[in-house]
Amino acid sequence: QLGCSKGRDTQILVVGMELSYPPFEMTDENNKPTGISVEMAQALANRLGKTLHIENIPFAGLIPALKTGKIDLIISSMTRTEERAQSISFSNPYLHTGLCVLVSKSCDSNSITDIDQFGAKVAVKQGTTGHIYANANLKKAEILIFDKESAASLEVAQGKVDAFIYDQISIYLNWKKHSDTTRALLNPINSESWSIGIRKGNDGLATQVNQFLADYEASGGFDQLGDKYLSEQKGEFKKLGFPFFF
Amino acid sequence: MSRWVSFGGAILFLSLVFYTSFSALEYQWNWESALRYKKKFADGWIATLWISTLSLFFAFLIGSLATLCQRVRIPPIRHLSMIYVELTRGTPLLVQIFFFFYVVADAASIQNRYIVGIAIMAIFSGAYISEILRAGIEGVGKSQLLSAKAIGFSEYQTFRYVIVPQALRSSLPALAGQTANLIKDSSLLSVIAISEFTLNAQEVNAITYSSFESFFPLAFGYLILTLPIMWLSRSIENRLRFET
Amino acid sequence: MSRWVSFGGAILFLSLVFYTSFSALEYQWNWESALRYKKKFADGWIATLWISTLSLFFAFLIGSLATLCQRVRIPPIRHLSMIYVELTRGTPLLVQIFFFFYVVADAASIQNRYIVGIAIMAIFSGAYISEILRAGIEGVGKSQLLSAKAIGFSEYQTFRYVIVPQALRSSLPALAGQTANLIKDSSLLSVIAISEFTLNAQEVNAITYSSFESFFPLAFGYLILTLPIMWLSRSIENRLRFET
Amino acid sequence: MKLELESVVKTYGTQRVLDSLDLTIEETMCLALIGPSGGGKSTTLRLLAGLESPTSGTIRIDGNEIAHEYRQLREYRQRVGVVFQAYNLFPHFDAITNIALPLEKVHGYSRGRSLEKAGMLLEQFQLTNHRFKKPAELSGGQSQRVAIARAIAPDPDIVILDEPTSALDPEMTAEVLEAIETLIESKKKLLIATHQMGFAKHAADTVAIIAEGKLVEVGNSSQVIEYPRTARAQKFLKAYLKF
Amino acid sequence: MKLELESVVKTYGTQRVLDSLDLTIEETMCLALIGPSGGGKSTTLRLLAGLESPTSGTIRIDGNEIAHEYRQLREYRQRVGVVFQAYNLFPHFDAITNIALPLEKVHGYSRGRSLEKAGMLLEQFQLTNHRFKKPAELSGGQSQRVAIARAIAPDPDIVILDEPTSALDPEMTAEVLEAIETLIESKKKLLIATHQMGFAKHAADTVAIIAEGKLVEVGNSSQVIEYPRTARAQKFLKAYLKF
Ligand SMILES: Nc1ncnc2c1ncn2[C@@H]1O[C@H](COP(=O)(O)OP(=O)(O)OP(=O)(O)O)[C@@H](O)[C@H]1O
Ligand SMILES: Nc1ncnc2c1ncn2[C@@H]1O[C@H](COP(=O)(O)OP(=O)(O)OP(=O)(O)O)[C@@H](O)[C@H]1O
Ligand SMILES: [Mg+2]
Ligand SMILES: [Mg+2]
Repeated sequence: QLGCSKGRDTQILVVGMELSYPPFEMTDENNKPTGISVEMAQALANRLGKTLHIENIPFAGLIPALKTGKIDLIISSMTRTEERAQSISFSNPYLHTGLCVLVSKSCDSNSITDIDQFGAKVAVKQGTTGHIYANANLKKAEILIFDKESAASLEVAQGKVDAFIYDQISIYLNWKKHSDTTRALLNPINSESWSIGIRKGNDGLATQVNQFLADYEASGGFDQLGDKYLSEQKGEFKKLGFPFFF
Repeated sequence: MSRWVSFGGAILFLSLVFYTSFSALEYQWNWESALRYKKKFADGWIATLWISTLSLFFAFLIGSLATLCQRVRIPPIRHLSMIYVELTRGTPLLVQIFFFFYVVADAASIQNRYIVGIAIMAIFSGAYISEILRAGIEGVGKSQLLSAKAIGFSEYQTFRYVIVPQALRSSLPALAGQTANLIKDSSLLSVIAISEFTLNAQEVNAITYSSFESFFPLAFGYLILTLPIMWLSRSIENRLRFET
Repeated sequence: MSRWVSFGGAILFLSLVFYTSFSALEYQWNWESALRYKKKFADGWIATLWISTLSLFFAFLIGSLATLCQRVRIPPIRHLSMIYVELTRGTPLLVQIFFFFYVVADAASIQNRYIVGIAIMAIFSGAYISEILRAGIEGVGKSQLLSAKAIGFSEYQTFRYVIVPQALRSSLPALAGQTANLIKDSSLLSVIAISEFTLNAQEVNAITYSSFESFFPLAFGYLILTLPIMWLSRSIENRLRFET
Repeated sequence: MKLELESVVKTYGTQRVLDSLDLTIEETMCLALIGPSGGGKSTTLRLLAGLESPTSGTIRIDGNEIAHEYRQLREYRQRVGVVFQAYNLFPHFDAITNIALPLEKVHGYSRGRSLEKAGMLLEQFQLTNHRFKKPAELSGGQSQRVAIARAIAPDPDIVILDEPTSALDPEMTAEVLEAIETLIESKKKLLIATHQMGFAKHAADTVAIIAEGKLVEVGNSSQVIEYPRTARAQKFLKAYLKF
Repeated sequence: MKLELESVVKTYGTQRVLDSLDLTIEETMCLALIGPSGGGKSTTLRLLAGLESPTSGTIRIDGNEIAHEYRQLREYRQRVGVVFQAYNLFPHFDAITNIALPLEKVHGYSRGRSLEKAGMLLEQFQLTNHRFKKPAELSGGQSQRVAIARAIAPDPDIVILDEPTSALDPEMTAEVLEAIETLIESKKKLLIATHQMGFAKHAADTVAIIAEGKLVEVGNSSQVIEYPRTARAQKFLKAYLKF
């Protein structure tokens, strides 16, 4: 049982991701998967000498799919957390980032602790680390849980909620979309790291994945991807003086 | 007596199917962590109960009104009501929720998401109910309407004493089905962060990284809401039964 | 003629309501980027069309079978079919999708998610269809059945020439509604990564960071599928009309 | 009652069911319409009851045209009692409710009085034992009697009976005949369609023969039935006279 | 035909509609059931047609008990033609299809021959112009004639007619009488319920009076109708004889 599950072609590497998280996981105009994670997965498949097959699965469905053997790996900008680690194994981290906050123009607070007041409303996306962070750290504000990122940012834009906690890159992009009505607090409020998800007990594959990540890092693979997909953001973050990954 | 034996047998058979399916699954059950969040389930269930009850009430109001409008002699009103019914039945609830909450309610400065959510569900289900009622009403025989006229019934009395009781019998199963649908569809309100049953269950799923554990309470919780409605409907249906 | 004027007026009125609502919204429209993904919309739409068509076919099959089973004289079969109908109508589709895909299909080693998806939709809608048909059949008058007996019709002939045509007329609107529901509900299959219309539209939303742009093609795409069904149903309904 | 039908036409689809029917009767207490099946009797009665309107032509009763306007029409219908050929009872109400409900809802009787009146009529027609049966549980003749009771219960000015004794045995027919005589005595006006010539002769003072949507002959009832003048009437009545 | 009903009971709910009915007729070609409305005529005919089974008691026709088993029962029903008191036509088929469909589907006629036969019968009953009308568009008497045509179309051995002329004028009644005579000549067996004593006298050789679910009197038709022996029969027929 090495990197494969019952009844499937062992020469295919099935990677699950939710293709709605640009620029990491998305599709191009021709409905082909594309993005940083996709290229990474391709490189990994090449390294393993297998054909890559990408399964587009909603974020909440990724772990069940992995656990029931429908996919071999999760590469979907997934943060390693303790709870998740009880269900599945994780590779070594390959990217470090942090949560940021999008606030509405009318809100004059400058940190999440200022926002955490009675009567305040904070939006998070269901199942994300922002959701977990809010559950653990916000004591007074009401937490509203959204399925869709676009809904959460629209709520901030329309002033229906005060803040939206999500990762740096998404907050930045959402702010760009609603620049008239929102403000982005891009200073990370915590730090977290993304890892590749592997089914528990599939240790052979885990070793291979970790080796791959180390080599990929060393050969500058991540930097190239950063330049290809995130050059504008990189420059912008430098200008604003906030830390940025890649 | 033998009815119950057969019923029990059927249930036993189904349970067996479920059981073998689940045991074929290599899955590490993790009930404790799901159980820890029982308050979350309860809160969501109660929210769903409230939202459904209120929506249902208004859905029947709107549905009846739309049906009446389609019988009115003023063409624009009739057509407006027809367009409402077809547009609403023809488009996904998800789109309607987004549209009403972020566009219409925003333009009307209604902020309370529960009010808007109930309104959306009522409008959505109202269209289905209207169509069901229309069909029921049109199924009432002409000779019955002639008889009502001959007796001197007013239009309202004809409606009340002839059309409704006869249409109800044929519409009841569909109405019960629509009610069950409303209850279940209200879970889509989670997209505007209304913390109802499904959202809360999925949240538990997300938090505890379980996959199936919260689906059992979820299925069970909805069954508690929907089964009585279907049973009630069947029993009323039996009571309304008459031969033509 | 005046019918079209009134109809146009109604549509104009609705458009006005939409327009004012949208213009109250401070939103930067970004149609180009949504438009760039038109292939994605098209692919999803076609997937939904296929899935719905096939599911619909099997749903009718299953629904009719379940209805027949409920008329069979062997109690366990009758009860099994009843439990199927009530359990399926009573629980959320989402739960059923998860259960069938990750548990039953897994145990049966069916890997193709499209096959499983179509099966799930067929089983789900089949329960609703069965209930609609049951109600229609039970609505057929006893005197008609007596007449069929007197003529010497077999049970099948009675069913084919008396029950079906009379039940169909009263069931048709509900069946059309259920068909529209099936088409729209198939969007829930996105949770098992079936890339259908709603999923693709939402992905475009996410990828382009837009909120509303993809909802217009979404609503429109579903209307193209559902409206013809409703119109067809109404026209058949009119042709089947007879007085009792 | 004075009755004037002037070139009344009624078409269903392409068929002229009443084909320019002219019928004037200066004075009648009870008019019987007879004629071959499909001739247009039931249609004429529906027009007279204000339940349908003629495609063209005018109908006047005692000089007044039957109203077109909804309110007046409803008022007129409340003064008319109708027994349909197919009875048209409400299948979801039992016999007594079929009779009592219109009394209560249309004619302002109290619940108690309407039930009392319905009970009396049911007794008169020997239906007391069947008062809680729904129409589907009644025999043909029982249904017909309930329909008659429903029509005469509110004491209407005009009673329209479409073959009111077709399902009744001679005993019950005599009973209905008696009821009709009582109605005539209390100055009600009656319009009856029937195939039973004996019944027509006994009940009606005037008889009109309608065939193929046209008036064939009209006049004093026994005279028309026993000594018809026109060839068509003679042909129609030959079969009856033969028995 | 030999007919034996032995203490036949039929109850609906709590009501004993047939209350231990005993009726033996050694030989009859055409039996008429008469009696007061609600007496149990239609119920008796439904039992004889094999459409319902008695609560208790036995029914034998020519010595054979009516089958209980589905296949035999269906076979029996195919040899019986029934006209219901309320016609029970199929409302979703037009007149000609109502007649032709059973011929085609039950009796193995080709489509063409079944339509031809249906057309002939419609012509016999003067319904050719109305053959494409649905039952709701037919007059009462037209529906009744379609029902008669439907019943006799497949040439059944036994024809059961429940008040087959109640909605028919004398002319058409004579027509039906003729049809019945033709049936008798071709050795069909007829069972008729009727309220028209004249019709019973002409059509039937034997008459049975049924009242309150019991047999009152049975015998030769004109004898029973004109000289009833029992008090109950005399009372019932008094009204008829008075006309
Ligand atoms: N809705 C309808 N559509 C088409 N034709 C109709 C309709 N109603 C009645 N007719 C036709 O109108 C004619 C007259 O019908 P009507 O019921 O008035 O006859 P009638 O004199 O009462 O006959 P009967 O003695 O058989 O009751 C018939 O030929 C009948 O077929
Ligand atoms: N389904 C039923 N439920 C209850 N009672 C019924 C039912 N069918 C018939 N009856 C009763 O049975 C009795 C006999 O009915 P049946 O129809 O046989 O009478 P009939 O002799 O044909 O009368 P008619 O001359 O009025 O047609 C009636 O009192 C009737 O009310
Ligand atoms: Mg008539
Ligand atoms: Mg009868």
